Amino acid sequence: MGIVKGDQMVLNIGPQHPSTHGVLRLKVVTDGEIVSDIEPIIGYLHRCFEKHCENSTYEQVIPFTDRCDYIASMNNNFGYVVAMEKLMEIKVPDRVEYIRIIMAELNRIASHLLALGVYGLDVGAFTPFLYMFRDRERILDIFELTCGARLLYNYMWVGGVSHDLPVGFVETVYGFLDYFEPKLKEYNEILTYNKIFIERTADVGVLPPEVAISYGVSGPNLRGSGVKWDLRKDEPYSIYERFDFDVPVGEGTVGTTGDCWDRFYVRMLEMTESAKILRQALKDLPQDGDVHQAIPKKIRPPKGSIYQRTESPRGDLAYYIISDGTPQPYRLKMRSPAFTALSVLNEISRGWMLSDVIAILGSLDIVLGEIDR
Amino acid sequence: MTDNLEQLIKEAVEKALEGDMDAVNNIEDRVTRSKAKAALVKAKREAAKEETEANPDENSNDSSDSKQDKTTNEHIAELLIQQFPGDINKELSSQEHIQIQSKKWLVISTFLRDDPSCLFDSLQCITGVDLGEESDLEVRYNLHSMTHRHAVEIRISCPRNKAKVPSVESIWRIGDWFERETYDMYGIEFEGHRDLKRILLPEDWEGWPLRKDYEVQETYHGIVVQKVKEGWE
Amino acid sequence: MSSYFKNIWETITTMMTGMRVTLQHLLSIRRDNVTLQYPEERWPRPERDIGFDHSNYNVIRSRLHVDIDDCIGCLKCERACPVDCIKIDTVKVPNRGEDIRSIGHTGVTANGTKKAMVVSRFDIDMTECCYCNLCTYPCPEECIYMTGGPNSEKHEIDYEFSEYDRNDLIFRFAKKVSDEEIESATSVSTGGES
Amino acid sequence: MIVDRLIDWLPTGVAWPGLTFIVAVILCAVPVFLFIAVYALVAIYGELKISSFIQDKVGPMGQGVGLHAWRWGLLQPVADALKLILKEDIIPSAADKKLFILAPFIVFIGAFIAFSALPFSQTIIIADMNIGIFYILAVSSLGVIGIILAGWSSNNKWSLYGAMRSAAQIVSYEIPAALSIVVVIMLTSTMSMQGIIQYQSGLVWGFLPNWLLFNNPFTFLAFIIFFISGVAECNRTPFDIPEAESELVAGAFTEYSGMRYAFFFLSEYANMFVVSGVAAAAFMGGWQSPIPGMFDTPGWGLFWFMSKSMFLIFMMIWFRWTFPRLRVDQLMDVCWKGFIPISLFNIFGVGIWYLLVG
Repeated sequence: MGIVKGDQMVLNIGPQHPSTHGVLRLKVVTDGEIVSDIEPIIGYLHRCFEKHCENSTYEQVIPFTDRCDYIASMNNNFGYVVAMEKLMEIKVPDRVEYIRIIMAELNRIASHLLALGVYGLDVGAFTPFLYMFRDRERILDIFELTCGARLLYNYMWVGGVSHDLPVGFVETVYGFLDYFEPKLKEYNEILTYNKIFIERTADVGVLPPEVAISYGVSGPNLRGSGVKWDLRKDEPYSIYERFDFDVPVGEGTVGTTGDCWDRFYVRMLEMTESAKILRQALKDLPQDGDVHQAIPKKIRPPKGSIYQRTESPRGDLAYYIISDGTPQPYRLKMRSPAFTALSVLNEISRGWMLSDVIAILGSLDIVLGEIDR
Repeated sequence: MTDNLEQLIKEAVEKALEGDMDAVNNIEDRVTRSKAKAALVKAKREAAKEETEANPDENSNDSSDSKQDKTTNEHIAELLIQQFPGDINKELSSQEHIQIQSKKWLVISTFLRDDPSCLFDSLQCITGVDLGEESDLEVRYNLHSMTHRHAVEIRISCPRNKAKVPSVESIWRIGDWFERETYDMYGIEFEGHRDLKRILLPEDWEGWPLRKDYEVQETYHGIVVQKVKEGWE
Repeated sequence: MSSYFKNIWETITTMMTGMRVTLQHLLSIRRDNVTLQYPEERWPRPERDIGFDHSNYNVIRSRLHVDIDDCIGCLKCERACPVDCIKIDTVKVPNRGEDIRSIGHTGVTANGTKKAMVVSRFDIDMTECCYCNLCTYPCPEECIYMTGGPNSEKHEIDYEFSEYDRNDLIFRFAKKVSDEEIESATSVSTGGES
Repeated sequence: MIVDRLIDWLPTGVAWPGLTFIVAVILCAVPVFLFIAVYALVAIYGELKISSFIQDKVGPMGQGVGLHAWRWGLLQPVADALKLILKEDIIPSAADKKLFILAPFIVFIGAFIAFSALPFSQTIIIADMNIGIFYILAVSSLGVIGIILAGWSSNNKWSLYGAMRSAAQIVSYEIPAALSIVVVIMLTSTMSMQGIIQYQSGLVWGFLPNWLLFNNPFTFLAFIIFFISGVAECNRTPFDIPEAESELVAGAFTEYSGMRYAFFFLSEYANMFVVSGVAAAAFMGGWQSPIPGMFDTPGWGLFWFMSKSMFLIFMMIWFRWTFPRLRVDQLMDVCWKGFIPISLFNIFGVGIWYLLVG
């Protein structure tokens, strides 16, 4: 490609564009349809998360973490509270741990559903997007039932969760799983195995494992490149070591390992694994126990710092918290997985066409709220 | 009567400070109880003040049950000391992190990535820290090895007015954006970075927002930055 | 050559599969329909009790409400708010726990706490509220809470809180009173008694 | 046909022999325009409803009084059309104003004049030309000029991309479409639309209506290729790359708004009808009844033609809401490496079939 070099044209994709997944601007240098350079320009959604945190108490940080990755708020809460509990050496009751796992995995499914659906939209298929939103809605209903919020939960607190599970929760989730698992087949039929979809995604935007690691790409994007690395399995936090699940990796089924289709399909398989974890967690969920028991009266961690990594749906979400003994964090840094994923875009989409850039960007599953913080 | 009450309050506050809130809550008289609570708050505030005043600079907490393999950490510290004597600050390093001088950071990072016993192939995070308005700035690198599955934290401090650290963008590609972010927030210059400019903030922003002595600019492009909400006061 | 025909075959079969799925949905719309005809039908709000001791209200976070008669002006909610959308001013009353009728001040809360303050201002800016619920937990009198749900019989506010003017979304719960008003009110009331 | 009759019926002006012709043409054009407008409303409503049903929702369901409401949202497309008409007409200051204004009309004219050769029934056809099908193929590619003009005059990079893609696409897909029509012309040995339809009367294989679609395997293939190329010519998914919303925002039409945008919209739907109409006439027997010998009055003829066309339009809508979009080079691949070789082979095959079977 690119044998004939014509005049190059600079094209601004965004900040307002249907498929930049938020307020992102891509400065694309194109030669006809072929892209020769991309510079992502971010920061349109910068909300001073870290500065805010330095000026609010540890409890008040939790609503802010919600708003970073607003697609998977539970997982963001989870990462933060795990880090805080480690810093404060709090042992949380078993019931709380199980509730958190259930919520995190439900939110992982919801987040992947959105990622996959929107990816379908990026390559032009409208209907799978609505099917997946329909099922995501059911998960949001479960969250609403539990904590009253549908998107920004502020559900997990340091030492516990804000509300105990409602009556009939377990049956609701079982009902959802029974409904959801057959639907995966339908998604595959309508989108994953569709020849046009495979043509659009296979062999496109191949991300080799070494490049992925060097760029700090993590989560499903890294696994799509064939690296079997999942923090839930490899550095288990919370009680993930109690569950039996697989870590799906991309195998290059229809193209090269690490292409867009692999990243897409890894997410599809991960939903099955999350469902598996959910079933185990629901089975073992302790029947009683106060979810507020371990919540400290005053959150004032000892001096020190902690770097805690957790596996959010987008990958390796880490919090670096420095405490100076006051009720406010001295410094709080969030290592967001989408940030690193976006930085690899230039590397893997050079030489592809304009339409492929959209497909590659979609397959990286970025959330601008988390990139810009 | 008043002496008695004061005595009661004092006792209750002491008990409460030890964690027994019932002592305060069980006081029958409402006025006395509120007085006791007020005294308790005062006592707590003073305690906190003392704590913070005593040691504004924070150190790492050694007691945490961190999952990091401490022996690995120490092992790498030893290795680095062997390899680069004089560039590792032994006094400031602890079991959890290694404090190094900024001069040879590029060489050390190459070593950390390539040495068969280290193989830190992924840079997890770069965190800038302001150690206080009078103190230095610090850059913290969290490294992780996919092969050996161990992690290490490297800290490099640099003076506030001449903050310069060698760039590791060529070692770990993600260093590019992380360094730009740290530059954006702290004004730490990473020498050798190809394209060091602001990433999250607009390019014409003034000041380094996450430094502790940062002051918000009063106007930005003619827009007055409001300190108090309109119609609120 | 064989891959050429295999390609065509795969294209046809997978596309037919996709079309079968959509046709199934097209034909079974009566069963699968998920649309809610909004103004006519409403989503049933999940009904449940929340944790702690707040036994009578729901988890749904729709809008903050304050039972101002129960508020003792302790400012805990104001401090808990991460976005500073609550603003409270208080004025000390001369006699604790005493009703001041002329300014509509009730002396004792529903929990039996005697109030030491007149809440002269209790503003919540719902345009800024982030619905985190953090203000409702520290309240000692349980007088600030999120509404929507079973309590809608008690409070006829529901989850459609749209307003035409942005300023209407600043909820002012307390009646504005000044020090002098309280002073004059109390002196009048005591004068009346004596 | 209608034009001829009108010319006969109108009093012939001695001084202005051309005047009668012009009056007759205008008299024909008005009902065609009205037909397109009404059909477009129906098609948009159908598209809304079918897409909604496919996606498990109910689509427009306004109830009560008001234009956009009525029952089952029946007036939704009317309200949409009114909204588009009443909207502000924005012409970007950097645009080439004359071309910008001209473009939507060219696109619409391309679709509009093709209607004059569409055989709605035995008697309803504006002009039964002896080169009818050739004429339709020729004029329906006029639209591409309008799209290029629109893209160029908008002075917008997205529009330019869309226009260039569209030009490449429409020009390419003309070829397989025309080659498939060659198959029809070979068998029927006429280019007149009515002639082609009349050829398809009677039975084939003993029980099927003698539609070219069922005539032999090669014609069946030709039908598929013609129809899919037609979908591509209408710029509909999976071939909607000129206006690929997730890549090019709205392609060539990015800068258009209000009435001008409505014209593009209208011509898209009109084009759909032309493609479906030609496919129905050339391959599905046009106004011929599916049961030969029954229901073959002109009234029924109109019904059969419309229902066949509408079925094909339904197929297009069904495609659109099922498939992802192809990439621009893959689109060309499908055309040049897929459809054109197969159509060429098809012509050959039909020739042999004709020779052997008769």
